[in-house]
Amino acid sequence: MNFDFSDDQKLLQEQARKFLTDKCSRKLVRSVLDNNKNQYSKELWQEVVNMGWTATAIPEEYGGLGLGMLELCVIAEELGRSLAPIPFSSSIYIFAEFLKAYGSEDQKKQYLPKIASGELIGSFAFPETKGTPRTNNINSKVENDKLSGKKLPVNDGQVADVLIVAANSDNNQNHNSLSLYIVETNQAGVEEKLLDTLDPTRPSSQIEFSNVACSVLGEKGEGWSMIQNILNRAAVLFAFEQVGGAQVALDEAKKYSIERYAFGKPIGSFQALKHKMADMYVKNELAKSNAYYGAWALSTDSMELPVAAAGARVSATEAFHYASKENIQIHGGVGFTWEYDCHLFYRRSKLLSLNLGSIRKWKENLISNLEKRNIT
Amino acid sequence: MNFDFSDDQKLLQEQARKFLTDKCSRKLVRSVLDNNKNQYSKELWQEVVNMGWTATAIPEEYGGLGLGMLELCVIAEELGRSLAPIPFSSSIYIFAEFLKAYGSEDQKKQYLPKIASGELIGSFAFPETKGTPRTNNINSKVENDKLSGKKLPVNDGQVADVLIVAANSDNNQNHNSLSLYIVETNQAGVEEKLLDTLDPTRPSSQIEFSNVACSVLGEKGEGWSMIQNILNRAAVLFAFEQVGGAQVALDEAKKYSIERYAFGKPIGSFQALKHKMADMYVKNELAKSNAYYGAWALSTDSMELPVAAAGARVSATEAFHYASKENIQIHGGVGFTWEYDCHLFYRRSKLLSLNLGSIRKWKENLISNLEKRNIT
Amino acid sequence: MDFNDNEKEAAFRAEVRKFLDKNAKKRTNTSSSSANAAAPETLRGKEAQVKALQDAKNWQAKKAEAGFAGILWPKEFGGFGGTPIEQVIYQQEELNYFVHSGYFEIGIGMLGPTMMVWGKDEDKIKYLPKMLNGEEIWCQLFSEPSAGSDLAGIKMKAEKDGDEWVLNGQKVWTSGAHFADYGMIVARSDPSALKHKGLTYFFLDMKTPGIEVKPIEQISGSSNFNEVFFNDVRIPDTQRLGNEGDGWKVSLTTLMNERLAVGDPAGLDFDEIFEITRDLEVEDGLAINNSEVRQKMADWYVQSRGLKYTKYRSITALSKGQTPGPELSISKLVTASKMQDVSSYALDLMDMGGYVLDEQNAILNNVFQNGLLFSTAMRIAGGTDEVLRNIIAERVLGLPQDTREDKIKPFNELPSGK
Amino acid sequence: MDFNDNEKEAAFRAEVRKFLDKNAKKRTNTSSSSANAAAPETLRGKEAQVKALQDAKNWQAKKAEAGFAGILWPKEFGGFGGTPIEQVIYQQEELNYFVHSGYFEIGIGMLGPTMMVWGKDEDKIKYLPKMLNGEEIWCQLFSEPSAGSDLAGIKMKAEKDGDEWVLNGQKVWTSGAHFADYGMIVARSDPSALKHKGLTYFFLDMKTPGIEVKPIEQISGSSNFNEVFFNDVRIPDTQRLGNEGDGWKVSLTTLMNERLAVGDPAGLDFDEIFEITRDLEVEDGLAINNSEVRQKMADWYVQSRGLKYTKYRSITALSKGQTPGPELSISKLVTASKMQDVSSYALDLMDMGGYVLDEQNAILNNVFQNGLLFSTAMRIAGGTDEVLRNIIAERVLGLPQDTREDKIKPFNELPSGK
Repeated sequence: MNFDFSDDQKLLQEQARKFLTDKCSRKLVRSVLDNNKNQYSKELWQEVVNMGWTATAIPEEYGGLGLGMLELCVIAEELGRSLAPIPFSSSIYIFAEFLKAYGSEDQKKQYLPKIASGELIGSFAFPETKGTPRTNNINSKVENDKLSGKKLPVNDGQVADVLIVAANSDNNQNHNSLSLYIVETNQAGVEEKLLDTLDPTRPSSQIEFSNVACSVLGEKGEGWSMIQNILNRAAVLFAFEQVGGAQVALDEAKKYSIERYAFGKPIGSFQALKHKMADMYVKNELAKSNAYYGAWALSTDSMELPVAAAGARVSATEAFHYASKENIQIHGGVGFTWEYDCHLFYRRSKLLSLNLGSIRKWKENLISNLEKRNIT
Repeated sequence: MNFDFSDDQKLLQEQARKFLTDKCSRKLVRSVLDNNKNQYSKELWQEVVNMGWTATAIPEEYGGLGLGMLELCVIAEELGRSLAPIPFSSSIYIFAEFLKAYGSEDQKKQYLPKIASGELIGSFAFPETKGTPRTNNINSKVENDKLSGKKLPVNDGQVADVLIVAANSDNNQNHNSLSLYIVETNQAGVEEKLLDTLDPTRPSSQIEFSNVACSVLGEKGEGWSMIQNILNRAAVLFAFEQVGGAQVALDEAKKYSIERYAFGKPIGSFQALKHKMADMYVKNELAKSNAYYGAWALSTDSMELPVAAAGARVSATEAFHYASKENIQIHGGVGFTWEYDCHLFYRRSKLLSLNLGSIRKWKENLISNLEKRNIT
Repeated sequence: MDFNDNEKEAAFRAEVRKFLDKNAKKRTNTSSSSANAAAPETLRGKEAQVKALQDAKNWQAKKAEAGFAGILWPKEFGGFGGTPIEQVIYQQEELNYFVHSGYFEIGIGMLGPTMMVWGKDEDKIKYLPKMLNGEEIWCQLFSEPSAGSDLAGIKMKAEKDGDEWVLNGQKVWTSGAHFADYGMIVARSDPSALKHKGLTYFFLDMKTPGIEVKPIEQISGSSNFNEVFFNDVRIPDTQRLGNEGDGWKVSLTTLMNERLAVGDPAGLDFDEIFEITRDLEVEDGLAINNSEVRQKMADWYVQSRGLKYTKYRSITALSKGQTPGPELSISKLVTASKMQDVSSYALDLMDMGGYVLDEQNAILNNVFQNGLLFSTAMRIAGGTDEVLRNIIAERVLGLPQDTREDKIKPFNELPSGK
Repeated sequence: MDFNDNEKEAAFRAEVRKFLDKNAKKRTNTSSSSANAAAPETLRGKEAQVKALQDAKNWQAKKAEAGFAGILWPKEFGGFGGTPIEQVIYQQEELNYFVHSGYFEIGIGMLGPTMMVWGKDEDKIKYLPKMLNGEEIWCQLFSEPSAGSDLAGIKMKAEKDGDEWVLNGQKVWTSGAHFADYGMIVARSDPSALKHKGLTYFFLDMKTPGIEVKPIEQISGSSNFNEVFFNDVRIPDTQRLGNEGDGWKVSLTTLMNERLAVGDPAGLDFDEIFEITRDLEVEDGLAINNSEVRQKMADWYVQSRGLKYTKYRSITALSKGQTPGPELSISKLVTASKMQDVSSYALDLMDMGGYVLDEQNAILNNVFQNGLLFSTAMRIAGGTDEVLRNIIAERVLGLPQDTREDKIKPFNELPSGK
């Protein structure tokens, strides 16, 4: 039994933590929070690119480092801890994974090296309305090889150079034939509008397409299953970000509760808060363990991935939600002020929990995949 | 605003509490618990009959006292507090209400006076299998005016002289034509078998019918809606029993936590237990308020009854479940011994919560009735 | 068991309605107003705030003229000399109109009664009428950075200098300090005394030199509260209420009146979430047809209505001249977490788009997105969840207090941390 | 990241399997066995109990002969001299066979090691071999009516009388006292000392006159625990372990070994409830097709597997020679409440018939009905939910202990209540 990261991976973690403590201060996070016209921290992005993180899991033949998904998990946890305000998840966990899995040789050559080098930022444009994306509420479509439609929210849409867009394909208006298209945003007919959201440190946009050029990704009509697969892969990485965030939320609650006194003693000595933090700890440990299992399934391309990813996602979403909201509660009055950092975690928690689809949807995924597994 | 019982009703409550403190000791409850061949406490039943409680809400013309449903609510709360091991709910909340609502003049005359005087005990035989009773799993049927089928569990079935039985009617095998029949148990072809259950202080039986005489109650084919209506009415009364039980569970937890010391102080001074009891209190108060609303709807025959009854039922079920399980927890080691009384409440809580259908089903009832109300 | 007023109450209600109909504009839709309540006032912009305050003052003056400004105040101070149930009836009715009395609640509800008990006659005559008619607004300067849940942990220094007191320190969470004309304040006059014994209570003019008010920015974007800094603020000893060292006792008069001053917790509830389940699609169709959604809705319905009927029970008690029950202590405790849970769940139903705040696209005017943020404050301000559970456990259930070393040692020997 | 043994572990596992295959009968279906685990042993009837004990003793003798009885014990006492990971591997493998080692766990896991540290050489030689081979069973006499969560609150009197000690008082929650040959006991030798300072530790023969064992009937119908009464029980001073007044220190040796002695919490879990959702009908058809049921299943799956993978992480730590993490403290905390919730929910799915215990009709051998009762004990025995949360908060997270007056006052001056 070696259900742990390797020594090399642990070294990477240590370096990453040190690096981000240094380069991704709360001041830097707040520079995006307070002015989300900044959209993301360009300095940090450049530093992260310089560290090679964007190249981590991209094969060497496409300009990457050719490391495994476990290394990416390690980085994800640290990015989650530091609340990094950069479009890493959109470009690396999602866009690059779509390309790696379904891109043609030409598409891979065209995009992956620039994604790895940070020259290009990618993202994914999927939902069009509030509510769960379903076959009947995706109306974007491709006619005569031109895409039209309106997507929102597109996380990191305002900084994305290239997008994967889910749309109805041209040869079939049947809604079961969702297809994926690669679309460059630097062309006429693409209009972006920055949205107000709950987490301005990771902004999102509305993007409208009017007859724009696009190239199909993978098989036409296979969009749903490709999306499901990539969301499963991304879910494990998101889970590590969530686990990272949840751990820091607990750490900060703990620290504050030891330093803060009321009724002549540290508030951390009151059972109500102690037990709350014990509950945070339990949820965090379970989430971490479920995330590890997801990492194993992801890194070994196991058949277990759909179940493992959903389990990791559900557990991590719950842990981060609980830790970030109760961290505010433990801070008391200062907890809900703009000045203290508690809300940064609370905002990020909700963003991450919705970004790949809500916890309800992932619970549903988990059970349907368990049913499938039981049948086979 | 006078959202409270009247002074007369409060006097009744006071008398009932005093009476049951006196007549329904824990020792008496345990005499049925420890030997459920006793089936119920005949002494207590006789005392309760002598007090006129069985006659409370039965019209004077049928030998009752002709008081209102609010008086019955008051009595129900006290029976719940004292864990009375008698078939009061089956005979009065359910059987008598069926007769009052749907009985023919002859049927009322035949049964209600004897129910009021306690001579006869009635009950209701509905489910036939584990899982929610549905149109497709009620197989009892009446052919040529004779009933055949197997029912379980029938609460108080072993002591019931007369039953309302849900069965498919003879003129129509269509499962949507469920009908209700009155069946006397003192006839050949009725076989009862006492079941082991979680709450031996309120025993249940399996009852098998083989071609037995029966008389139809109300309209043939209208069984489902009659059942729904009577279950709604009974739900309010059950809610009062549950609220009563929940309050005593909290009282006993409180008492123990003040008397019991650990680490040099009463365990009731530890925040973890204090907050647990505060939560019990909150649930109990909400349940009580919802039960009051149910009582109002019941006593005024309001259109609100289906919503009010479901709300009362859901709230009371939750409160009693929580109070009875955490009462054990607060008692620590002695809490899960046979010797202490905590388990009596825990058992009764689960019995009452399942007896009229699970909380899931009542939540579903609540929402469908809210939807209906919104449409009209 | 009925929901009707008794005769005296019905007459009073009719009188109130007559006054309101004549002088204020009636709301048409109460549900949307409750949804908007979660969007805090200060989001409305500076100019609108100034106008709202002036409107409120005009309204308050009218109320005072008609005798409705202080239902519970004795007639000698311009009050109605009424009963708690009449207070409730007035509030119920006023809620149906587009008027706002929130600015005056702390003054009329808590500080006025404190002045009545502890003030000198000339001060009562000087201050109470203007407090009542809205001409002068009062704020309550109690909480401090180190005195939140532990309210007696006040550090604000009050040092006597001849006939004056010099105040130094900081207050925080002061509602309305930025528009208040006067304030009541508790400060520590003897740090070597026991915690609850070394306090003294004063009132003061908020324009006294040395007072600086700074709004606190909340995560919901609003600033309902202020920090108030005191630098050598000098006030005459005549503005002391109660004896030196009796500040805690005087504070209790203020706090005991809190119950009646605090209104309903604002905000979104069952009705709002139930509404959106009939529009939003989840994985298998309309949310309201999904059984998990339905079960959750039932939970919140039961909580929401349970609180409503608990309130009916309290009002009944008031109507009979009894002390109201536990309503207030459980109401905020349940409501705040419910709001947080409902908000979070609503966003989950909106799925990938749930975090968007854009006005054109968001549902019910962003009530759930705002609620997610606002509810965090609600679980803390005015007594944290934990404090409320303690209050229920100790005051309602009579469970023993924990050992309190801070009650037996001199204040300046207690460890105090951050 | 993989789930395989390293080379040394694989070799050990092969050796264990060989031994087990040769000497014991393999289980075929692990899922139903775990379901049965919730039905407590003592439900099986007297005769079956006697047979089970004898079977276990025979098995223990075989294990001792093969060297597997005490994996962690040093070779000099007949142990295997192994590592914690080898202990885990042995336990994992043994679980697949129809054998039972539970009777000896407390002795070999906790009391033996205490004897090794604190006992005299002649006693080690006399007692340890028979403890190991199952010939003599030991029990642990620590808890008392007034010393449960507060374990040091022991009142059992130990009074010195020449070369003997006289014990008077009561122990409780003593597993196996009714079949144990020997016991280890802590008693209060100096009530005027501080709580943790006035204790002394002994071992004794359970047949010593004056000892009376009474089984405790639990609500689940089983009697896993006993009350043990001591009336003028005289034991020689030679049976003292550690110095007079050092009883707490010696107890800590016993308790520190608890972690490794305690196995998996028995019981029903996700798999059992998932199984029945595919058979039971709820209001709209098969339970598994109902979305509320599905969401609940997901919650329990994630908890259940989260615990499993947490255990994998602990085993990994052991395998690397590190101290295992927090596994034990969170495992029982989560498992006990999960069992209670799963049981209660399963009965809800069975609806009106859920409370029936009849064997022919009930589902999965009444596992959920039993679980509803048994889980109440599980949340308390071996550390209540509250104690476990304290342990996590203080020992894992390093949060400050609450003020403990009972640590600074003489024991006989502490209030003690009921």
